Amino acid sequence: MKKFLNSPDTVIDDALAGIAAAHPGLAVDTRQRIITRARPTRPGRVALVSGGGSGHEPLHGGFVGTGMLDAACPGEVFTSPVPDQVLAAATAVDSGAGVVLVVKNYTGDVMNFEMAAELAEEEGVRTATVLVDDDVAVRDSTFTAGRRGTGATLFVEKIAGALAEQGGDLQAVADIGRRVNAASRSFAVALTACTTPASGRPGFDLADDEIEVGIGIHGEPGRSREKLLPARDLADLTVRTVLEDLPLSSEDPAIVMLNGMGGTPLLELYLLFGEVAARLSERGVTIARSLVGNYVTSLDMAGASLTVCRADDRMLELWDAPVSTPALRWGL
Amino acid sequence: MKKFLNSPDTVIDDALAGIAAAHPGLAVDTRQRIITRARPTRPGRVALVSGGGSGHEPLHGGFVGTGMLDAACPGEVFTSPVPDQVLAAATAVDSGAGVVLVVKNYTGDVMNFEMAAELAEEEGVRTATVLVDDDVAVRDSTFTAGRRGTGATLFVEKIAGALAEQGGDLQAVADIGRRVNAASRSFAVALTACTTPASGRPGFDLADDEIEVGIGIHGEPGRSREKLLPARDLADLTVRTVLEDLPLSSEDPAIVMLNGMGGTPLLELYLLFGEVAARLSERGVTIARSLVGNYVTSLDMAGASLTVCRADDRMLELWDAPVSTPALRWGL
Amino acid sequence: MDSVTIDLARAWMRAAAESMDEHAEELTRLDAAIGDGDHGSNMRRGFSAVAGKLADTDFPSVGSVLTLSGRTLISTVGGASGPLYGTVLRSAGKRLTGSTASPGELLDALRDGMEAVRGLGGAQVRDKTMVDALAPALAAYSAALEDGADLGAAVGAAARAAGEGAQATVPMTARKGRASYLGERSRGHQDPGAASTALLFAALASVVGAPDVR
Amino acid sequence: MDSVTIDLARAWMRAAAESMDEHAEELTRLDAAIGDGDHGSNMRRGFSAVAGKLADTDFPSVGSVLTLSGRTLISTVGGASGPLYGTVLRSAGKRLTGSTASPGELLDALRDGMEAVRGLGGAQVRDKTMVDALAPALAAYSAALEDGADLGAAVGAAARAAGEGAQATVPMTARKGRASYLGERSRGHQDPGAASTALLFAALASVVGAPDVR
Ligand SMILES: Nc1ncnc2c1ncn2[C@@H]1O[C@H](COP(=O)(O)OP(=O)(O)O)[C@@H](O)[C@H]1O
Ligand SMILES: Nc1ncnc2c1ncn2[C@@H]1O[C@H](COP(=O)(O)OP(=O)(O)O)[C@@H](O)[C@H]1O
Ligand SMILES: [Mg+2]
Ligand SMILES: [Mg+2]
Ligand SMILES: [Mg+2]
Ligand SMILES: [Mg+2]
Repeated sequence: MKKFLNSPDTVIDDALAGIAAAHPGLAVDTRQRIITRARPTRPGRVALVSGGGSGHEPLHGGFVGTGMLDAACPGEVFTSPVPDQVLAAATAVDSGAGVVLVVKNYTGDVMNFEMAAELAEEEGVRTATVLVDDDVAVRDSTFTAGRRGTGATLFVEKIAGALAEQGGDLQAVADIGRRVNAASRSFAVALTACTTPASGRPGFDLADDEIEVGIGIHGEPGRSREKLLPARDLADLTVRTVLEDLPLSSEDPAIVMLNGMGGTPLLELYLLFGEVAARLSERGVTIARSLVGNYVTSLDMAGASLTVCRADDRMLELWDAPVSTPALRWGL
Repeated sequence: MKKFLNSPDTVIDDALAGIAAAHPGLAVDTRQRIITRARPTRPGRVALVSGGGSGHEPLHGGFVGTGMLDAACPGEVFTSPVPDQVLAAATAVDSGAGVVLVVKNYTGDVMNFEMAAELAEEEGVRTATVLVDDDVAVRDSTFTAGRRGTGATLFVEKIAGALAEQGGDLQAVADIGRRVNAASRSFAVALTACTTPASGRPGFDLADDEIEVGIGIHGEPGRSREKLLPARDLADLTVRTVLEDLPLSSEDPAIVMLNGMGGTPLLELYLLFGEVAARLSERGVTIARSLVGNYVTSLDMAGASLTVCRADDRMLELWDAPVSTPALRWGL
Repeated sequence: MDSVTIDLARAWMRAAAESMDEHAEELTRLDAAIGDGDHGSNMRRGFSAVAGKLADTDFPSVGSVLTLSGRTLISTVGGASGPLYGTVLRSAGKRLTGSTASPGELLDALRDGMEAVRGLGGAQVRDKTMVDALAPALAAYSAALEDGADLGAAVGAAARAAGEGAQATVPMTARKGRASYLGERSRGHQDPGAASTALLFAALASVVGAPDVR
Repeated sequence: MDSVTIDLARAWMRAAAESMDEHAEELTRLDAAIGDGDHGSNMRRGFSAVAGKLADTDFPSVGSVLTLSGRTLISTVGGASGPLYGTVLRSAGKRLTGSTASPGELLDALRDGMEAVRGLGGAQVRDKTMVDALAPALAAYSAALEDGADLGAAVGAAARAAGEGAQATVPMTARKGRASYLGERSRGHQDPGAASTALLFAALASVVGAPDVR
């Protein structure tokens, strides 16, 4: 394993020190491991808190700032934060109007955030939870832990964050978040496995002409192993899989993200996005807004995920609202 | 080689299609291979053009937009653009006030941009060239082609672009660009080699505990091969090497970029930046502004470069000026 | 030894911490195959925090050792295993308010723990989770007690059954937790949480001096 | 054959295009070792564009074939080799205004080309660049003519010398171009541009029917 690292045990502490040094607009509490905006929540404004395992940077810490999250609580690599951390984040940013918890649908995240929410209520902090489960690679059934939360998390955080900034109340902010999640689907492919600092070796072995299709963001193998395909065929597979689950008419404005898994250079992402855009347009989908880059990553994995949201005008308007965070910034 | 690719021969065309689809604020001429702002240059404003081999994304196309570049001309992977392309870019964006060409100091780039400048002058387009040569790994002597242009290119493009936006004339914009270059130094380390689409295999082989120190941005081997070190020691080595060449007092405000080479995830960059910031502060350097991320990359290489600019108040002011490009955006 | 003392409970948690530390890489490797490769470091981090807490706390009851251990796991582990193991120990601890506990009281306490985990995580037997080590362990323990075994023998039987239960998860298809995402591809791998549950019972067996435990 | 015709110049460029295509991977491999791994695709792209242009152009002179080829390389290659090779051919072409050129005229033309490259790139002999194939090639050509050789024999000698010159770059330390960044580490590798220059002369030798060229 070759990484910029001091020791696998100190990855999160060391990275938090770097985030603190890099972003004066953020306040980083390295002891409690929470990242908040430097300025306190305006009284009466609903706050947005998210978090999860680390290794998905810029998610979530990179999305703390005006128009998006109020706080992020990063767990160990691929390990959801503990309830104490989530509680500390929620109490730190609650202005009395309540806190929306954006939780990706994983057994661990769900349980830890639930425990935190109970503790928060005990301390008089009202919470509402938005569960993100957009990954169509997983069938939502009694045979699984339900669909995984992946790329749509960014959409939920951006759009719900904008409504919170505009003064939406707890219910409204949670509602729009849930609507965005319900309207979003993702699908991902990996060209390589990722290596966690703790294990020191790739999670799976792929031959030089093999890819994993239907992967999540935690380095686990995907739904199936396939032969490497040209970008245009991978785009076709990905677009087809997402649209099977999320029918779109040409009137629906789509918000589309082509996301890199951390080890894929932007040149390749642009190339793949060109193919994705062409496949979407062939299928009559109108790309209203798009993002191309490394936003919801899986350590050093080479790969990409496609997330599509069947937006409506309200969502678009909130998408376009000003945002100023380390990783997403416009209109400000 | 596993990449998102249709064919090595169409990488640039395919990627340009993706850039066009992703950024409605840019105009992409896929035939001439130039990327310009969608809106024409305001009459009387100096224009900024840069370009170079592809494979360094978001450099340069990602820096086209208000407050930074007017046009970028991407060559083939690691191959400087041809004079015709540079000429097309310069004539497309010249409003009569002249064009500043930002050129990274490589034999090929210098020759192709020089030829383009001659052709432009023949067509009545005034040009001034800013040559970027910030890489301290290369000694500037009769035994080399001179120091390479790397990370400082971003600093030059940002700061000179801000002055052009504010109405600086050709001479003034070129001058500030040259001053920024003269005040900037970079040094880089690689954990892995990169793979060009054309060659299909890594440029060099490194054992699992080896790194290349003093590398450039074209996948070439570096100044020496060393054993992998903990992040804090790598930070120390890098900071020391840069400051040996660029003495800084604590009064000098430093603009600092810790840049990923394309295959390094943000988590590791933050971690390394924490160490870099600590080492700088030990040596009495004040970080006035910082950037952490993948900005001047080398395809899929895992590695990082440190660029430090000994700024002055004017440079800081121009650094802070609004910028709105795909890869760098603030204040707008 | 015929009853569980406060010291024994403490020794159990310490032995568990040593065992998790020793087997961390193995657990991580199991988790990397069908999960996300963090189970070993999760268990090591959590139980080493538990061991730290045990050193500087006075405990009024057997249960308080388990409750504090569970709370510590919850605040230091994260992931699925933090709340789940934390809940097992917290729930088990509640019932054991005395300074000693009989073998039967320990059984009832652990049954509470298992019920709480099933309530929290919703896993059934054969879903390929820690429940597949926990359930056979408690069944064997209970059967041994009915057969007149003492604490050591009963715990020994539980530990053996937990190990066998963990082994038996290999051919199962996961239906809970991360491994469920893999569907059929989860077969052929041992569930990491079942493996760590087996370690937990082996640690108990070692401190009660149970005969022939691995 | 005792003079260079327009057709021969055309055939030379075509043969060069074929050879660059055939040896592209080899050139790229050489460049990957001490440069940036694009020399093969640069040469292939440039000369295949040249071949395309040759097909649908009428040429008034031997020189115009070379001049257009040079211009085409400049507009399609990029990198260091585009301007450098483009300049060699453009400068060489200028002097050859007739519909044929004598062996001596070709020598003078190529010398102009070499001088232009040295002016543009500033490389000296032994700087480990294409000049280290070009210079010995022209020296051998000139010596052969002085010894009374005909075009075929002179070009054959030039091609052999270019190949040897390229080989001789292996132990050199680069002082120009990208390889200079490596300093001492550039030793032990053949310069890619010298290698492609050897191919260019081999292509000329093959079309003039020079004896025993590799
Ligand atoms: N719903 C559940 N019920 C019971 N046990 C579960 C459940 N989900 C997961 N587990 C257990 O947790 C283990 C994984 O723990 P760990 O790797 O630490 O957490 P995570 O899956 O969050 O990374 C699994 O091997 C399984 O035994
Ligand atoms: N200053 C120079 N003078 C002469 N030849 C040079 C010079 N710089 C580079 N070259 C030649 O160019 C070759 C590299 O060409 P190529 O790889 O196509 O361009 P780049 O170096 O821009 O990637 C070198 O092998 C060398 O022979
Ligand atoms: Mg986990
Ligand atoms: Mg090149
Ligand atoms: Mg796990
Ligand atoms: Mg090259």
